[in-house]
Amino acid sequence: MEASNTRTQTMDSHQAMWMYQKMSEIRHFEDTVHETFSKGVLPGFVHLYAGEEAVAVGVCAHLNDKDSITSTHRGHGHCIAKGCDLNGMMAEIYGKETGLCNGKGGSMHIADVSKGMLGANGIVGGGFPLATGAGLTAKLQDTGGVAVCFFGDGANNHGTFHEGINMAAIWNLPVIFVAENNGYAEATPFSYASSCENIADRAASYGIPGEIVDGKDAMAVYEAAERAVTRARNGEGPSLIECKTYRNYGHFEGDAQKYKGSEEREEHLKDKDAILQFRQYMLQHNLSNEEGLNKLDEQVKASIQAAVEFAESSDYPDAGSLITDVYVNYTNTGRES
Amino acid sequence: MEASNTRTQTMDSHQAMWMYQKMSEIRHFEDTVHETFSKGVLPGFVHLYAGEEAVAVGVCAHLNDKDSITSTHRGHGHCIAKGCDLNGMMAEIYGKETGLCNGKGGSMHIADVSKGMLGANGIVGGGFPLATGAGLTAKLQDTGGVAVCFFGDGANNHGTFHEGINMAAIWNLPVIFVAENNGYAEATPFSYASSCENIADRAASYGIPGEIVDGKDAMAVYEAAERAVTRARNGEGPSLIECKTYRNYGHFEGDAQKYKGSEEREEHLKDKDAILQFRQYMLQHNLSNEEGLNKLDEQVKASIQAAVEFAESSDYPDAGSLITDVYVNYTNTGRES
Amino acid sequence: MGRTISFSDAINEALAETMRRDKNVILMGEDVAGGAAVDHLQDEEAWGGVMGVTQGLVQEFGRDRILDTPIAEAGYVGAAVSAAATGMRPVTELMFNDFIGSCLDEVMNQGAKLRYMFGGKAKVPLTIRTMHGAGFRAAAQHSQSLYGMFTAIPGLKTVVPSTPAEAKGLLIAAIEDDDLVVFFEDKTLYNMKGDVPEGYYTTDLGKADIKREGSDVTIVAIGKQVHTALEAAEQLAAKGIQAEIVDPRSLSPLDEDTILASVDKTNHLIVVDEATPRCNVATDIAAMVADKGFDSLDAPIKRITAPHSPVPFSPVLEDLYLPSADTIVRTVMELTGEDTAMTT
Amino acid sequence: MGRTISFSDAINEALAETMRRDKNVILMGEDVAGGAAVDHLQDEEAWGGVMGVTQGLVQEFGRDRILDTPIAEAGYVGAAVSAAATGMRPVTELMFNDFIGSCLDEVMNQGAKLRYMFGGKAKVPLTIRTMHGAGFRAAAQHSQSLYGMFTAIPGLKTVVPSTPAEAKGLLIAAIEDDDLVVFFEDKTLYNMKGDVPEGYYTTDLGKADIKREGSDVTIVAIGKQVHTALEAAEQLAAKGIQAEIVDPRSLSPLDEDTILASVDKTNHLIVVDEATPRCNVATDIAAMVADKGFDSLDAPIKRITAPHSPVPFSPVLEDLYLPSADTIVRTVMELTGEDTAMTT
Ligand SMILES: Cc1ncc(C[n+]2csc(CCOP(=O)(O)OP(=O)(O)O)c2C)c(N)n1
Ligand SMILES: Cc1ncc(C[n+]2csc(CCOP(=O)(O)OP(=O)(O)O)c2C)c(N)n1
Ligand SMILES: [Mg+2]
Ligand SMILES: [Mg+2]
Repeated sequence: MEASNTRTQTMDSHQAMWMYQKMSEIRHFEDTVHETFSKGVLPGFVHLYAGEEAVAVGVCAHLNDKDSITSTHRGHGHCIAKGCDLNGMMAEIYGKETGLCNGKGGSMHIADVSKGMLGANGIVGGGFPLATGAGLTAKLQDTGGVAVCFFGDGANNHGTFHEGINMAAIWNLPVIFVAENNGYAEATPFSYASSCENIADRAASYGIPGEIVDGKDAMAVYEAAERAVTRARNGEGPSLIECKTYRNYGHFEGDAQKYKGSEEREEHLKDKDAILQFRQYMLQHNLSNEEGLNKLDEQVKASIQAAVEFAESSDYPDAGSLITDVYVNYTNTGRES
Repeated sequence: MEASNTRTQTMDSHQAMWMYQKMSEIRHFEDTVHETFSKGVLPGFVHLYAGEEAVAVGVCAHLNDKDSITSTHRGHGHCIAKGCDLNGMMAEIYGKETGLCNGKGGSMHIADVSKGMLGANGIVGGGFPLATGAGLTAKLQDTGGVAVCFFGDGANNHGTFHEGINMAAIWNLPVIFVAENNGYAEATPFSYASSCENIADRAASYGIPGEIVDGKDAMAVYEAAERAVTRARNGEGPSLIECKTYRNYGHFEGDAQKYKGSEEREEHLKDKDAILQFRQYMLQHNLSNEEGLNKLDEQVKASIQAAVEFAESSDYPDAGSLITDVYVNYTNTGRES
Repeated sequence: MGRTISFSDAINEALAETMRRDKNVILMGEDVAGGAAVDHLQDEEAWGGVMGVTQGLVQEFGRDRILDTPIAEAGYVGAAVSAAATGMRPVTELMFNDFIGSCLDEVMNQGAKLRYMFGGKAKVPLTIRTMHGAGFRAAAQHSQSLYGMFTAIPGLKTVVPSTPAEAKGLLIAAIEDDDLVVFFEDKTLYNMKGDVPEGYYTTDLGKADIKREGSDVTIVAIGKQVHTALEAAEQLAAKGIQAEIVDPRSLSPLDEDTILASVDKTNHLIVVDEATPRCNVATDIAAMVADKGFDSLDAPIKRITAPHSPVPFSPVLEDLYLPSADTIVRTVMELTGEDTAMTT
Repeated sequence: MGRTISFSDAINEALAETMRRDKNVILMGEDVAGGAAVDHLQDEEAWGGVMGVTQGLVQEFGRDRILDTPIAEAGYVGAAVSAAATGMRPVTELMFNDFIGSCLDEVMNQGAKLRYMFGGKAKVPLTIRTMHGAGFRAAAQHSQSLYGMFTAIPGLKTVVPSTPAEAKGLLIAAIEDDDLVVFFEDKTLYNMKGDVPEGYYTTDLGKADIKREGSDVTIVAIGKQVHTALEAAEQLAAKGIQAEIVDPRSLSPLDEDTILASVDKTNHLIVVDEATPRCNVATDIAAMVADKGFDSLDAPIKRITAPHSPVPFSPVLEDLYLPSADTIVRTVMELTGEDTAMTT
């Protein structure tokens, strides 16, 4: 295991402001969805990323549109960090035709392939092989790109974890496996379901570096990701980074969260809050000031508000689209009467 | 990794004779099937266990009928070591109604559940969850039994390896995972397909002991299995034992084996031969003598010859059995005209 | 009788009844209890499944028999297959039937084939409970109805209940059955209330139920679509057309006789199924009747199904995706138009 | 024309042709080259697949494009899905279609649904080659014909060729197609010889082929069963019955028009498929005709399939398991008895 707590560098203000903005966007986006959902406006299952912002943002800070990411059922944060349009995201969650997937995918399937965001995924563990495949394309086409697989502590026990990482390792592919260990898979604790102490320990099975970082510390994630992305871009193969984090809300909207300890909850929602910590860091290192950050927060809030308005005022997809997009070059006539 | 080369004990003559007999049965059974297959008498895919005898026998020496084993496509050796009837096995390979599965299973599906032999398996990796389930029964019904999962180096990269072992570990089940690392999965070398140096190294991912033994050395396997079985029977949970071994024949009958090195082949078929080595060991430790072992070999040969005759003189299943045994309590009428 | 409980509670009761009678019955799945090994959690606070269907069972039966599993469908379904073959009688929960993609081998190649491959010398008394169905806004990977895929597999049985009382009786029968049974629960039916007898009873597998008698057209409908068909039947009755609604309840084995007898009476068949249209249960039933009931038929066999597409997320599209009473009425009118014109 | 090669070599040529034309075409699978990273192994000694179908490709295209994979079907099929979505055009080999149990999720929930879930903003130009079929004495887990399961899945196409020439043309078309195509190869056909054009050509997906014209009965047959049907047709011709043999070639999309036109001519339909009988391709085609071609039919639609059981190992049982020309002849005679009596 490599050491991960030695701060090797500070960050320039531009990068820090970008990270702060993205984290703030995620937080406000999710808080807003939470509220809207509780009013019964939003359809379906919604899994919120609030609390885990530092992970998606700390990693995606190193990526560009040529790089791919795979995501999970808890995908809004990854989308935002990878640069997906907020209006298109919100409209997708509302099931509107202006959504990123024209309303056909919904929260669990938001994607923007043009931005290298290969989709939230309703299947736990679905991302491992997909990230490996994106890494294969990068290698075979020599694009210089990398692929990142975000996955949960629950997914770490799925067979695809083993298959995907082993393949990335033997083929030395530019893939970074980022564990978001928030302590629970639904209501099941990580410590119960997993026979390892840390997910990063399992990296040894594949002969790749495994690093544990405080996933509430955006700088720690940023630095670990930098090492892994550099490694990958240099053709040195895959890495695994385990980010210890926490989700502020329940597994999905409607979860009473009785399985969570009240102390841990308190602690994570306050002292350990990723955005507060990063804000502190920026102020300490003069990367911005209170005023600048407050202003940014206001702008972010406004953009989320605008996204809600955009979504609400958009139309639902029209009936004809029910049977389009099933095939590229074959008309799906269906068979129903 | 625990040390495995310190010989802690010798064996009594009775146990040694049993082991020698089973190894000899396996070798002669497989050599006979090899010959018969090459004459075009036998149908289907046949995967021979010759060369790996010390593994199945060294492990099964510790098991009784209450203990279960799961096997692979290369299952004849496991069957014999677990006490399956040679006549019934041979007849099954011929597809006769006197076969252990009434001719319906064939080489890849020989089973005798009454002996705790839960079946050869045509699906690589199929055994991991099954062994875990048999271990679960043993634990819940408090039978005192253990379950053993034999698997190949190729199977070690399948997702079920990860899922099955993790579950056995978190539930502390009496399961022993025995890797038969013969260096190849079909024509693909272990070292190419696996990102670990040893399969046993992967035990660490599950917090269970992982031990490497010379799979050509029946005593080494016997002793490692004893540790693991004792552990399991004492409620201390699963173990993984990796046996480094070699298959004398091709992946299946018809394989030209060009991928094998000629030196390694030579070496394994001669000096490293498991049966020769064990014979040597028995003679050195006065567990038998030349005459006794030769006599045993002759008896074994005769029993295999008898099995062939039994199989050849048996009838094929009758037509009606085509559609029986699909369900327990529902007549399968089928729908064909 | 007279006692009204939900579909979800009926299933819960079926599990409790069988677990009380046979200590080899255990329940395995993701969060079937929930919060395993969380010290401060009281049993009554445990999830009891993602939809709360198994809530409370852990209080009575404890965590040794209500086993939370890792997210490892191949692992725990495979373990359940072999636990069944070695003497247990497990009920395992595949949370959404869509997740069969992670464990098809354990169901198709191991669980369903073991008995046959072993020449009848083994049995797999395993029940797999699983959620299916669209209408929950759960999108493409959580809304499929995949019983057709399972019905195609020899060696296992499939059951799709449409009412709380039947859900209970069929589930008890499934658990007590010595074969692998896959039991489908429509997530949008869980809150449906109905009269459910107390205590232990079974409803036979392989027997269809006539949910409404009628003489003009036979409508075979699966699961929730039984209710859509009943709604359509009311509208049709107002137009003087009497539809007979047949609910197969188990798809494998299929009660061919009841379906054929009904078609023999009505001379018209429509199959209503919300699954996708190809190589599925609606085609299966249609083909069976086009063979064995051909001479009874006065008109083409119509199938009302989902279109050949994944389930869309957008509520407006998902509503269109599902069969509707209107479509059924229109189809029946087209099919029997002449007959009824003559009748009235 | 005039050049005779095997079914297996025809597939090999299809792969070579497409790989020459498009460098994004790669081949992935277990031992598709064989002996990866074995120093002493010469390329020409490499397996080229468990049946030798891809033998020689590694010599021309090298190990970067003929990729041996670990035994990790979910891993490499999933990787192929996403490689396809990110710009490659992979051909991945699922050695036996029976192994779909290890990777159904990657095919059904990822590969086939991606385009729809993403609102049309992605495509998955992936071809999965896979072996199917009984008769090889390969027993229950290596002998299934599972194209029905795939045909049921919206978002992917299925192809089952019956001759070497078509295997080549259809495979090239499949690889060049921008959708996920699952391409089924009957392992017992690999040695079959036939005229195969040299060089590049495609055979359209979605077009059935009439393998024999006839006026008395339509026999739709899948894959190898086309040949069983042709054999039966010869016997029938000797009795004065002219069977028309329709080979759908692709099951999804299905060329309904050709089938319906044939039934309209012959008024009789038999579907011959060696897959199991329920919720499968034979029921699918029968149901389609019982709806859209009902008025053309003079008799029940018969299906000749395997029984509802796993594939037995014993050669005598396996031979009984498969449809036979005799069964077809007998069924046709029963079906058309009267008609032909009148005709002659
Ligand atoms: C294959 C599969 N099994 C089960 C589920 C149901 N499910 C959805 S999310 C979830 C928990 C995932 O936990 P984790 O990986 O830790 O991610 P987190 O929700 O904590 O972000 C489960 C069991 C699923 N979607 N897919
Ligand atoms: C899921 C699955 N994938 C692929 C195969 C085809 N196959 C049969 S045996 C084999 C190689 C197995 O190698 P290993 O596990 O090392 O066992 P060995 O043959 O060396 O004993 C393969 C790829 C299979 N039977 N099942
Ligand atoms: Mg988690
Ligand atoms: Mg091997």
